[in-house]
Amino acid sequence: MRCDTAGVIAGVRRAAEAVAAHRDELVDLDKAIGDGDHGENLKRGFGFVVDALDSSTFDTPGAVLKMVATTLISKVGGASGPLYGTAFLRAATLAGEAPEIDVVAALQAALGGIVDRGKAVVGDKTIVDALAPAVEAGLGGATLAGIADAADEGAASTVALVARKGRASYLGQRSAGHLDPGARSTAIMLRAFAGGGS
Amino acid sequence: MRCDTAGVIAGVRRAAEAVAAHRDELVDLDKAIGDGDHGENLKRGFGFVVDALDSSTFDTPGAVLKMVATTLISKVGGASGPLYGTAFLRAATLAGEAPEIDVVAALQAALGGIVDRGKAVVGDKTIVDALAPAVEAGLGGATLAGIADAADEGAASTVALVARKGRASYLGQRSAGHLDPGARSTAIMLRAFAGGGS
Amino acid sequence: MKKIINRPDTVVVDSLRGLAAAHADLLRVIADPAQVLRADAPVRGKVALVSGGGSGHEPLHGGFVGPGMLDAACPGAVFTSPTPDQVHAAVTAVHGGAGVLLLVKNYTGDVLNFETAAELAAADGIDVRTVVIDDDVAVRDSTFTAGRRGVGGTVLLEKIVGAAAESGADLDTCERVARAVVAEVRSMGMALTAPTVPHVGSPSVELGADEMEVGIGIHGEPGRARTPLVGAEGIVTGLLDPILEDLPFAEGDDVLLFTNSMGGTPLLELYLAHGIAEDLLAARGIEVRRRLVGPYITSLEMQGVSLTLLRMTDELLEYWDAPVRTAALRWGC
Amino acid sequence: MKKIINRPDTVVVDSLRGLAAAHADLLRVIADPAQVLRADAPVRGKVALVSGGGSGHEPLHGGFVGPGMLDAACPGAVFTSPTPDQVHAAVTAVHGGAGVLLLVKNYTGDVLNFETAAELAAADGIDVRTVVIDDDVAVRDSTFTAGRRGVGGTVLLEKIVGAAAESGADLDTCERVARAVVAEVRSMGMALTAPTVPHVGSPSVELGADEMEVGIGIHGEPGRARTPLVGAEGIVTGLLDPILEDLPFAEGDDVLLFTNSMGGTPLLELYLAHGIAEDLLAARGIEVRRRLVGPYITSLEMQGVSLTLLRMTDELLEYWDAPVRTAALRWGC
Ligand SMILES: Nc1ncnc2c1ncn2[C@@H]1O[C@H](COP(=O)(O)OP(=O)(O)O)[C@@H](O)[C@H]1O
Ligand SMILES: Nc1ncnc2c1ncn2[C@@H]1O[C@H](COP(=O)(O)OP(=O)(O)O)[C@@H](O)[C@H]1O
Ligand SMILES: [Mg+2]
Ligand SMILES: [Mg+2]
Ligand SMILES: [Mg+2]
Ligand SMILES: [Mg+2]
Repeated sequence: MRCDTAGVIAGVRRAAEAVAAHRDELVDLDKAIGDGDHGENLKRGFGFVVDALDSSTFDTPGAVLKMVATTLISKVGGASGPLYGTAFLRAATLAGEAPEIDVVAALQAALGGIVDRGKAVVGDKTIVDALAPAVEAGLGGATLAGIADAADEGAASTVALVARKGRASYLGQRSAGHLDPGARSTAIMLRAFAGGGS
Repeated sequence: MRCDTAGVIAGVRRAAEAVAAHRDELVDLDKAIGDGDHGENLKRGFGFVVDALDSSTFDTPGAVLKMVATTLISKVGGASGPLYGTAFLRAATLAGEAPEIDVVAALQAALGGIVDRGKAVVGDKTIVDALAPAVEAGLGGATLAGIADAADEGAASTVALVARKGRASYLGQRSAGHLDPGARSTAIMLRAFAGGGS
Repeated sequence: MKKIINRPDTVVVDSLRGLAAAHADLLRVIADPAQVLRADAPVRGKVALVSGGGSGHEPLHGGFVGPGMLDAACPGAVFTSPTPDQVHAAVTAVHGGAGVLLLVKNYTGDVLNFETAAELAAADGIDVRTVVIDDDVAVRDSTFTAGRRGVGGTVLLEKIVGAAAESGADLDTCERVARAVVAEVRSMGMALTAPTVPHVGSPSVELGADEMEVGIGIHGEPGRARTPLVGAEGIVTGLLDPILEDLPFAEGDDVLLFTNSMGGTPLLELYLAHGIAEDLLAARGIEVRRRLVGPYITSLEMQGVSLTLLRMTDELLEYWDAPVRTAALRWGC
Repeated sequence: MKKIINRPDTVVVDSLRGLAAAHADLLRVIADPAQVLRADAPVRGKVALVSGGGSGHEPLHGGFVGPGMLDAACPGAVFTSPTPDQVHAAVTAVHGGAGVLLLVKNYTGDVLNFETAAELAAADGIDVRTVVIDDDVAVRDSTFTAGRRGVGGTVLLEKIVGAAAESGADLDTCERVARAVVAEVRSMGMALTAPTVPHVGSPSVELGADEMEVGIGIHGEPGRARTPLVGAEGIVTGLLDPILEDLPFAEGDDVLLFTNSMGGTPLLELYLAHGIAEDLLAARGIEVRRRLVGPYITSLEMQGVSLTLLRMTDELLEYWDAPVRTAALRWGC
């Protein structure tokens, strides 16, 4: 599955819209087991991404992804800012100057970045729980929609988990029974990137 | 109408009980147009008065009244502490060493003390609105119950008034429509002194 | 009622024990009748400053006891003026032979109780003067009321007169400086929420979710008006305009701007309000020479803010800058 | 939501403007990317201390910028760690040639963002070290969590390392002193109410009328347990016991006791809690050599209290007593 510059831009715009549309949901999820800023931080960060897309031109998927990476790193803050930023940065590095990216390879690189930074494994109730199965599905030949389905399922699986990374880990057993906000935002972005609703 | 030492002690004890029983009502009245402490302050002060009655003996009405005066002055605080304290002090001074007091004259002296200290006139929505008509009724020959009735009516008349003295005066027009806590506590004490319910 | 207390009726004395433990170098506490005394009082030959009032306004007044400020503070029950025996005992304890100045906030209860204490102290042969502070412009018709309340200006009064006394000024001078401050200081406050007095157990007023009380006093007592909640610009303008009109303050005036939290308002919001006030004053050509920002005269956990403006002369500036060492205000040492 | 603000998304920068106006002698503010810098930075030849974190904990960290404490503070959005560009810019601005020490509270977001900034600064050739503070004993199973949170100990850390840097200590020494503080400091907090983040608009957790949250963090994040509200004795004991057991603190230890308000708790209650803590320590034969009482690391308007205990050595005592001049802590000058 390959994607050109226009495709990446369109996908990022849809992700930005989806994040904005789900701001309150993400805030509520983060209020339950975190500090309630996840939706706001991501919305703010993607707002700056959209501003940059509106005001500049980008020649390659790598340029778009790099802009997204540096914008998220510098504007989101919190745990998810450097994590998502690193994810996009690894994808950008992989993309290089090429006119198209391999979507699954990019997702795999993104996952690698998140794991390097955050040291989380599957089952820790984090972004990784949504992104890892999505990558696996992609490697197994799934469509974009199939990848988004896998992320949704992965996110849903976090409800039962006890958090062992991030702010939610302070809750211990009390973190169980709640959807992880980061896993959810990953699923929302992948669904939006795939072009569907959420 | 004359009253001996035992009568004064019994009357003061009834007043103390009545103040304690009406603590919450007085607090609520003071919350509406003041700072909500009138019932608590009076209850505390009369608590010390009862302690003194329990632990010491008093030979004259004047001695009892002087003890009440100094106790209220030193333990009640707020506007009503020095006002009621001065009231009892003037009554005590009038009583001197005599074995009995003239109740109406004592009330008149008390009123004089409150006016000297607080400079309020009838219609200012204060203690004076209850005590002045009570004194007037007494001078006109009313019984203790009749004096208490007059104080009740005087207190009731404060509902319509705009406060011009004390904390409630800060409310301006908004003080109208509320019973004045100090007028009410005067009526309660006079009713209790008279020996009836309230 | 949610409070970190043992029992409502021991709150003040329990709190004073902690104050004493925290600041043994500055002050000592007498439990009964309650007084907070400067550790080295009486200071021989120095005019002694005594203030006090209901508790619940901390750090006022106990947090201002120490070199360069108060010699004694008399804490009453929460929101209740102290009693004459407290004030009389404090005056006696800190009198250093040069007379005593009582700084009293203008509330009927405070005035009456300090008045009684002053009579008692005068009977002991102590030269006692009283200055009543009444800086709250929210109270409009002072002739039809108990007069304006003493609010934020009290903090500035205690600091400035404290510096005068510390510098060796005599009682006449201290009294004159105090009256100068009272003449030149104006305040107004507002609240978003109401405080809960421990022995009352429920909030003093009911403020709706979208309401605020403008011109509120420091006891949660209602103010000029209950209005819909507006943004910070509107809030600050609504406090500053009446203050400016009242003295009035004019272009070219030098002022001290004191932005005070009523207790529950976070510093994040307080500094935000302060910034707006600075801008508004700059736009009017009024020069802010000194500023104080923080929770210094509070109303328990009430959320809200008050502004105080003091017109400064060189003399007041010098006293303001002089060293002060208390639990709540400290500089120069 | 009841707040004195203009708009939720400009709260931090609006507040920083007020901070700058109030304390121009101590600090200057850069709006974008947001930084609070010591007025005379960079101080040539001095190790520069940089801290930061989400806003809403004021006076932390901006109120601690000045001689004897921080060179720079990087305020993030409310309860959100600052971004690497802020920290990188601050490091660059205050670096005085003797290296930079980053003091970071242990939260995943803070650690990751400061880590990225440190990499950027190192790439510029600046010697940057990082010390992470994680003093919250409420977090028990640190291996199964993101580790203990940085809370009250942060204030003491910034004061003490600030004094070391001001005294001319080199980067190695500053780092060693910082690690010594981190090793010897423990904290725990509780709350009666939850804070409301401006851009969220409703309280972060729902606490019932008779409930309290014990072991709460400084973001209103839930703690060890939600329990029925108890009296002050029970509250203080419930915080102090886990702290004492943890290090552990023992009879004969010299300590600094820091009784901190989470923001909305009045000083009246705070001193009351402090007095209880002093008694409990005295009963255990632990000597309180220094104390700090006040709202120094807060969680917006959250009502609650935290206790911090630092075991003192002569070296730490000397640094604690050294002059400091910041908006929120000042003595000796
Ligand atoms: N170490 C980690 N690895 C991967 N994801 C993490 C890690 N720590 C936290 N997260 C994710 O970050 C999310 C929270 O993001 P956000 O609310 O922006 O950060 P903060 O907790 O700093 O407020 C969590 O829901 C979780 O999915
Ligand atoms: N100048 C005055 N003269 C007579 N009574 C007064 C005066 N000022 C106040 N009062 C009375 O005091 C009452 C309030 O007493 P209290 O609540 O104890 O005092 P505070 O207002 O100091 O809290 C008022 O209801 C009023 O009746
Ligand atoms: Mg969060
Ligand atoms: Mg009252
Ligand atoms: Mg009162
Ligand atoms: Mg956060």
